[in-house]
Amino acid sequence: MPVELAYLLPIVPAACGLLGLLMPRSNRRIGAALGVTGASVALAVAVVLLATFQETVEKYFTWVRLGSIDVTFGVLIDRRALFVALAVGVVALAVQVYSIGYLAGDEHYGPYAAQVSIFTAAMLAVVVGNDLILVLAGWEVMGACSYLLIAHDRTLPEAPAAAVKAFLVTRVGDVGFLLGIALLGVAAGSFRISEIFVALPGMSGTTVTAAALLLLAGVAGKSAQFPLHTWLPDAMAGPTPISALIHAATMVAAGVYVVARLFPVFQAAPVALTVLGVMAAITLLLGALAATAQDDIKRVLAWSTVSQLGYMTGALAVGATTPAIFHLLTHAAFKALLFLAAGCVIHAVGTNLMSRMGGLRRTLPVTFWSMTIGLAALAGVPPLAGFWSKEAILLAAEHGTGGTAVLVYVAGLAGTFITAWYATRLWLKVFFGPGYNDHVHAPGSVMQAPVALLAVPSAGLGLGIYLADQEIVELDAVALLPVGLMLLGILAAWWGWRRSGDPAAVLGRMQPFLAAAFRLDDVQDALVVRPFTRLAALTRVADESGVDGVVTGVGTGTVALGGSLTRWHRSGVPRALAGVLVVAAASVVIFALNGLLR
Amino acid sequence: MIDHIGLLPVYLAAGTAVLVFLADLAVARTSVTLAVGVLGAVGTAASAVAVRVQPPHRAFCVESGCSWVYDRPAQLLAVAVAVLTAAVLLLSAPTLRLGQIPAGEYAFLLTASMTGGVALAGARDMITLIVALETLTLPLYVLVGLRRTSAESAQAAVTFLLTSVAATAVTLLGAALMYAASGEVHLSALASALDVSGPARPLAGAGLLLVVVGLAFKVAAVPAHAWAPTTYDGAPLPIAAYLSTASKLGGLFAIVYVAVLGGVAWWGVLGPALGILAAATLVVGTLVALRQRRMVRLLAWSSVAQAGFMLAPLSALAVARPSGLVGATLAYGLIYVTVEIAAFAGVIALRPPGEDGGTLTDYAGLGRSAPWRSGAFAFAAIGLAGLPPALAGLFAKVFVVRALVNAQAWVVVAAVALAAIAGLAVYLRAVVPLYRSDADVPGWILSPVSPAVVVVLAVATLLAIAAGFAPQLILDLTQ
Amino acid sequence: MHPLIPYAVASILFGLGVVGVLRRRNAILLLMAVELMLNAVNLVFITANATLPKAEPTGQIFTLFVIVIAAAEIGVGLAVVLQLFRLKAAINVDEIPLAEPAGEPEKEVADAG
Amino acid sequence: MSALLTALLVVPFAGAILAGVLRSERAGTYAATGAALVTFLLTLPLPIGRGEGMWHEADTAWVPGLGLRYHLGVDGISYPLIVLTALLTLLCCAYTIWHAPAGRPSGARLAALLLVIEVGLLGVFLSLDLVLFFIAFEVVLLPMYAVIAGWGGEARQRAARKFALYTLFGSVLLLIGVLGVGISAGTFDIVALTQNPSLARSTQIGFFIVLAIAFAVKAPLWPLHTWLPDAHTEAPTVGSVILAGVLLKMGTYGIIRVGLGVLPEGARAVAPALGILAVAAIIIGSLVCLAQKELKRLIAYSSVGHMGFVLLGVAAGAVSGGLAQSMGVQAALLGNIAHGVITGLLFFLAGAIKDRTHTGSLDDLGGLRETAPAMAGVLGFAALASLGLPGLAGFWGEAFAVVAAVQLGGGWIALAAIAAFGAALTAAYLLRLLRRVTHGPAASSVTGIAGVTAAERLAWSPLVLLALVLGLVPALVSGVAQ
Repeated sequence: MPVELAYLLPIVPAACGLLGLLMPRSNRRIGAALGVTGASVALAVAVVLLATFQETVEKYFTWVRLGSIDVTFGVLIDRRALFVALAVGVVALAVQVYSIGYLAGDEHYGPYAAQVSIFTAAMLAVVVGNDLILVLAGWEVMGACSYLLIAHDRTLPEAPAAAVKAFLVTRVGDVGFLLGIALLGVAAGSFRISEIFVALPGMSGTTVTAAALLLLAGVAGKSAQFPLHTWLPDAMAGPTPISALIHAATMVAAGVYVVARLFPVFQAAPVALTVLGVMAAITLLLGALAATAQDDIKRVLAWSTVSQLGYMTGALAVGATTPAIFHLLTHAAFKALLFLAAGCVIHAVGTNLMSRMGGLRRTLPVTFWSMTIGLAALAGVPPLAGFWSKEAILLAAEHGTGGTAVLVYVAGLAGTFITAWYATRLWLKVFFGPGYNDHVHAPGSVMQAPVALLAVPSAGLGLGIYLADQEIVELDAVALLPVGLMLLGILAAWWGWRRSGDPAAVLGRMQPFLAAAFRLDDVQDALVVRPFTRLAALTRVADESGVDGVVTGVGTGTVALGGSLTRWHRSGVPRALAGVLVVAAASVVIFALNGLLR
Repeated sequence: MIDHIGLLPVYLAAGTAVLVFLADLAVARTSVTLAVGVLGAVGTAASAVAVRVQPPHRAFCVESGCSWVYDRPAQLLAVAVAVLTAAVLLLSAPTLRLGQIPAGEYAFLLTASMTGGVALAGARDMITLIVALETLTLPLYVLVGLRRTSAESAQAAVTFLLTSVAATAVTLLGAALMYAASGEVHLSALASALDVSGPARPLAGAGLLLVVVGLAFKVAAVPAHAWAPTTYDGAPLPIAAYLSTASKLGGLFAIVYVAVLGGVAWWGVLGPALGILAAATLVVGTLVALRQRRMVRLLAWSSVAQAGFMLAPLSALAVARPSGLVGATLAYGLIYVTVEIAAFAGVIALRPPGEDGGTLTDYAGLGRSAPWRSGAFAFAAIGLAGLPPALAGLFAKVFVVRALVNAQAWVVVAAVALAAIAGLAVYLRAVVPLYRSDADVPGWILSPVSPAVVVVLAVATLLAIAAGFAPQLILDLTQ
Repeated sequence: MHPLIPYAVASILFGLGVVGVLRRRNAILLLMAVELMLNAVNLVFITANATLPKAEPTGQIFTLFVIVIAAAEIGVGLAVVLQLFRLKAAINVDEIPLAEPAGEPEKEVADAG
Repeated sequence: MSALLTALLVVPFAGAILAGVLRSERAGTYAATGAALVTFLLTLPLPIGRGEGMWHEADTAWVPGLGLRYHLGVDGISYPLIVLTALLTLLCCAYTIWHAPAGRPSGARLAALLLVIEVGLLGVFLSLDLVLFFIAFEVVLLPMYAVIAGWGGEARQRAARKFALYTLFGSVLLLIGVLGVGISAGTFDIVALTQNPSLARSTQIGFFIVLAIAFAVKAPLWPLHTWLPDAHTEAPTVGSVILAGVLLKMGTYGIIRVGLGVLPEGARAVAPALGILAVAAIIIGSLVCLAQKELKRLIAYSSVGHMGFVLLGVAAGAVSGGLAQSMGVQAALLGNIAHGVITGLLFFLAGAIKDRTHTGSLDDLGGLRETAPAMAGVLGFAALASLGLPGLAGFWGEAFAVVAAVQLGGGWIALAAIAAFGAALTAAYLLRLLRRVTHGPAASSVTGIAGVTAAERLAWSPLVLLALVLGLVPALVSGVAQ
């Protein structure tokens, strides 16, 4: 099985996407066909490669030579890359299929499916790319696709703003990412990841640290880490399948993945790892707390995504790359499941607000059960997927040394409690209690099937991997601590629900503050957005009346000077004569004096 | 003994004047008179071309030098003046047909002036030079005033006359001081004789400078420029054309002769002095032209600025090889007269016969009703601005700037640059109205253009185009 | 002997001419002033010719030409001035404007120079 | 082959004359388009038989007295620009067949002027003699003035005059510069001067500054840019396309070919200042765009920013040396071409929108994707390409201008960082543009507007395609340059 097969991973979906954009938007069938083909081919290839290759392989060719540096286009595949590629393929396929039903009756479906395909290609390029420039390309194309897809829904007035916000915040992070790549590439004389690892020992400490920190900026943007996390909740304005694919399973995980892939660089820069750890802890708790107070079901899931990403980055911060990727995969499974299921719920009741839901367990049985599994996995109920990966991370943090490890561990433990709490809250509020919704139209099978299918990995993935490789988690007594916290969380939520219908009531006056996620949006608005708009306005005035004013001034000045000279010539003939004679006399006098002084 | 071959062009020019006079007496018909004049002028030009210049013919020689040398520059000026005179005579045809101006006197005076120009070409001593210049100028007093019914015409004549005589007085005083200091009048002798020491030295220098300042009047350079707009605007259009081409060219050659041939010892002083004059001329001419509303006045002021371009290279006399500088000056002069005569021909073609230049707004919208004439005029104006597609004008500017950069005369370069930029604005003022798409129809009926004018316009334009593609020819002539 | 006196006279004459040209408003008198200047020039030529060691009478010849030029200028000049007088019944040179009559204030567009 | 070079100048010139004299409007535009087509086809075989250095040359004496030679040549630096020029002129001429500006002088005249401009542009990109270069540089001036003044918007006279005089200011400096260089070096031959730059360092610095200012006016480099927004806002669609697409490139090409090639020492010495100004241009241009309210004006100012990236690359290339071999210069060339394609497309779109809605104000536009989805789609594509999305043409020039600056280390890294941040600002204003124009509910101005016409599809699709192809295969440009 030739390794060149890996080229197909990004190329096929990309081709399908570009083709889809050219297709007449009226024809839904072609669009759907192209979309599904792209995703399924990618999935198939991933499976085949996974079955074929155990070791790390690189294949590439020169893309373009700029100055002394070759930019290459190629693939660098190892088990980790292939697993993530697999996850991407699965989720992408699920989403493509699900969207056929979810976007029935949307005349803009064609471009939508094409954009999803391009996104898939970009993500796969990031996963298997061998060259940082290629990674950067995929990285930014993902951002663009997410922008287009968030803005897809024409009926939502906030959609365009959310899309712009998502793109800009991540783009600000990408500034760092580009500079980091440039530093590494220049220092190594090549952008190939393998070359950079080779050259790493030779680089100066400051270069590596700077590069790592700059890369972290990009990671924070993409993976919604504090302080660049603000775009993710708003991004929920996009269609639910998009939230599932991009803003839960894949793109947001890209940051985590890239850190894992470039981990040697970060190992060489302990400062960066510390920063990452602090960032992770803050993000983890911030997301979890914000999730507790939401009423919009998608926002609960969005904030929980932020918090789960905090777990992953935390794992990376303590050097546990495998657990991080482990959690990435399980999270991809159950979070995709949760979003798609939430989509079914929303589709069924026609609202996002949990306060308008309830008692849906009878009307939506499939959704109910799959969602139960998903939430349990999120909360970390053994033996579901989330339990294993979270255990792995917490154990790694516990065994880890240094303040960072402690920080991550404590935050992680607190996280488990809160996670379980808000997961239970969501579960109870949506599926139990009094039913508001009398006329519930159940989702079609194209929507049900992916959800049901995703339930399988959400349940079994963790156990499967554990059985496959025991070292990944050494279960011991300490492992019981998170489980206990988790149970506490569930009970607390249940108690609160019994007491007053909404566990969030205990938050009391804190609730709106948490719901607004500590008002960080307003802070960002006040510290970044408004100053820049004001600066821009100022610059424009300065440029148009200042710089241009000089130019126009020169013009008017010249004309005015001409005017005064004209007036000076408006007198009679004697002035003309005077001109000649005075100059003549002057010259004579000058010479006469000149002569006398000799 | 006298070399009459070398004097042939002068004889023919003078003969033309006499013939025109007789023709007017014999058959008092405008067309005949003009025809004789044109033929004579062309004959003069032909002879001027025919007479060999290598080695040059010399005449009236004494031990301190020759009063008449027919060399390459002399040939240039003689041919140019003769051809320009022929052109002006053709341009005058529609005006004269109206009968308000006596064709006989007109043609006679013009050819007499031509004689002065041709005589000036070979003049190599102060006496001949000044007398020739006066011969070139005197008939013009009358010609300017020939629009008998028009007060502007008379005023123009008086302005011209008074400024001219004052300038002549200054020139003569200069010549007198130089003679008093050195006892020489021949330029070749003055070259060394002006390098006197002792109390006479300031006399020599002052004299030379006075001569140059006086001659500046002829090219309408600052400080003797103020007469030009009034005179051009009051004079009949063809005479304005003659003043701004033939007469200006004569003045330029006179300055070159005196400054370069005679003033060798004083280049160190003359250079800066001419530089100041040129810079002032460029700035004043261009800026005032920016505010003119009458076509001929705009052209007049811009021709003041053009004089500045011509004089600019001479400012480097002390520091660079004079042949290169003079070459640049003369090359610019030749291209300038070609384009300027085309511009005036365009104005005449676009205006009713006998009318003056009118205001800029009188030309509004002519671009569509008379595309060819307007196109030719626009081409000429662009040539004066010195931009493609009129490559000739561009090359003229390149010659001048190259000479100055070569001499590293950065101050003058700056003046030239600024004048070139503002100059574009000036000529756009003249051209843009023609192509105003929102223009209302002109207040007068566009008359059919006389074939004589068409000939001049066409020939001048073609010459300009040719010069644009083969500027080397001009350079060869002026080396 | 040093020809101080004739040169002094010449310069005085020329100075008078200049002053006349600058002060006079009557075209005829203006021409006369110019005549003064030309005569000063002649005086310089003659004196120089007399004092210079050289033999040939160049200065005197020049003088003759100057006289001729002056005559011609005056002749034509008077004709031109008369012409002006016929048309305007005035020969005051102050009334001859050098610039075009100030028309309506034109709307100049400022432009980069 | 050398005859081919001359043909590249003769064909469009002949076409211009033909189109100018033909009585019939239709025949004129068709003749012009035909000439443009032939010119474009003539550019294609140029790479045949290419080698190191100049691929083909034509060299005969023209004005020995000036040392001016008719010396043409094409190599990898100039070839992409030549093709781009021919292509854009062809598209614009074809565009005038269907979209003759209403109530204006005939479209045939417009096409003729476009061809004259093409002659000048090709002359600039082909000429290997300093004086010839200057003359070609001048040829463009008045035709462009006529295009703006004859077919422009409300304040066209003022804008056109500003354009003419401001750029003439640059040209005069260029004349002084080239004459100075040629005289002190003893030859005007660019190739000879590039092979052995004989001038003393101080001389080089002096003349480079003069030439840099001259080219900076054309490029335009902040703060010499203010003629650009006015000219663009008033110019007709095709005028804007040519202006942004290739006319500005004369400046950047000149500074690479003449500045870096002939005066390497001077360039290296002045490079830091150039780099700082370039970065200032990026930031200021983007900020002004953020506050801009007029569609075409915004795109015009975006050119200031993008040219900033190009000049940053040039500055980096000047320091590292090695002309076309240096990453900076290659980034500059890539950016040049990309900007030509993308901004050309953007101006086509802006023109199409203004023609339909009769307004360019962002406040009156909105919801374009509701009423004209195809146009909105292309606009979105162009905007993404313009903000440097990888995989599209804009990416390479900007990213690698930054990388080239990082490569120099030291203070250049700071410049690179600011420039990279400028890229984020670029995204900001382009997304703002998209949000104002395409998103949201359909504004009254865009309701019921016509969709994309066949002519527009014809004119746009090559540019869209090129933006994508150059993004995927940048070696098309940087490959030939090496």
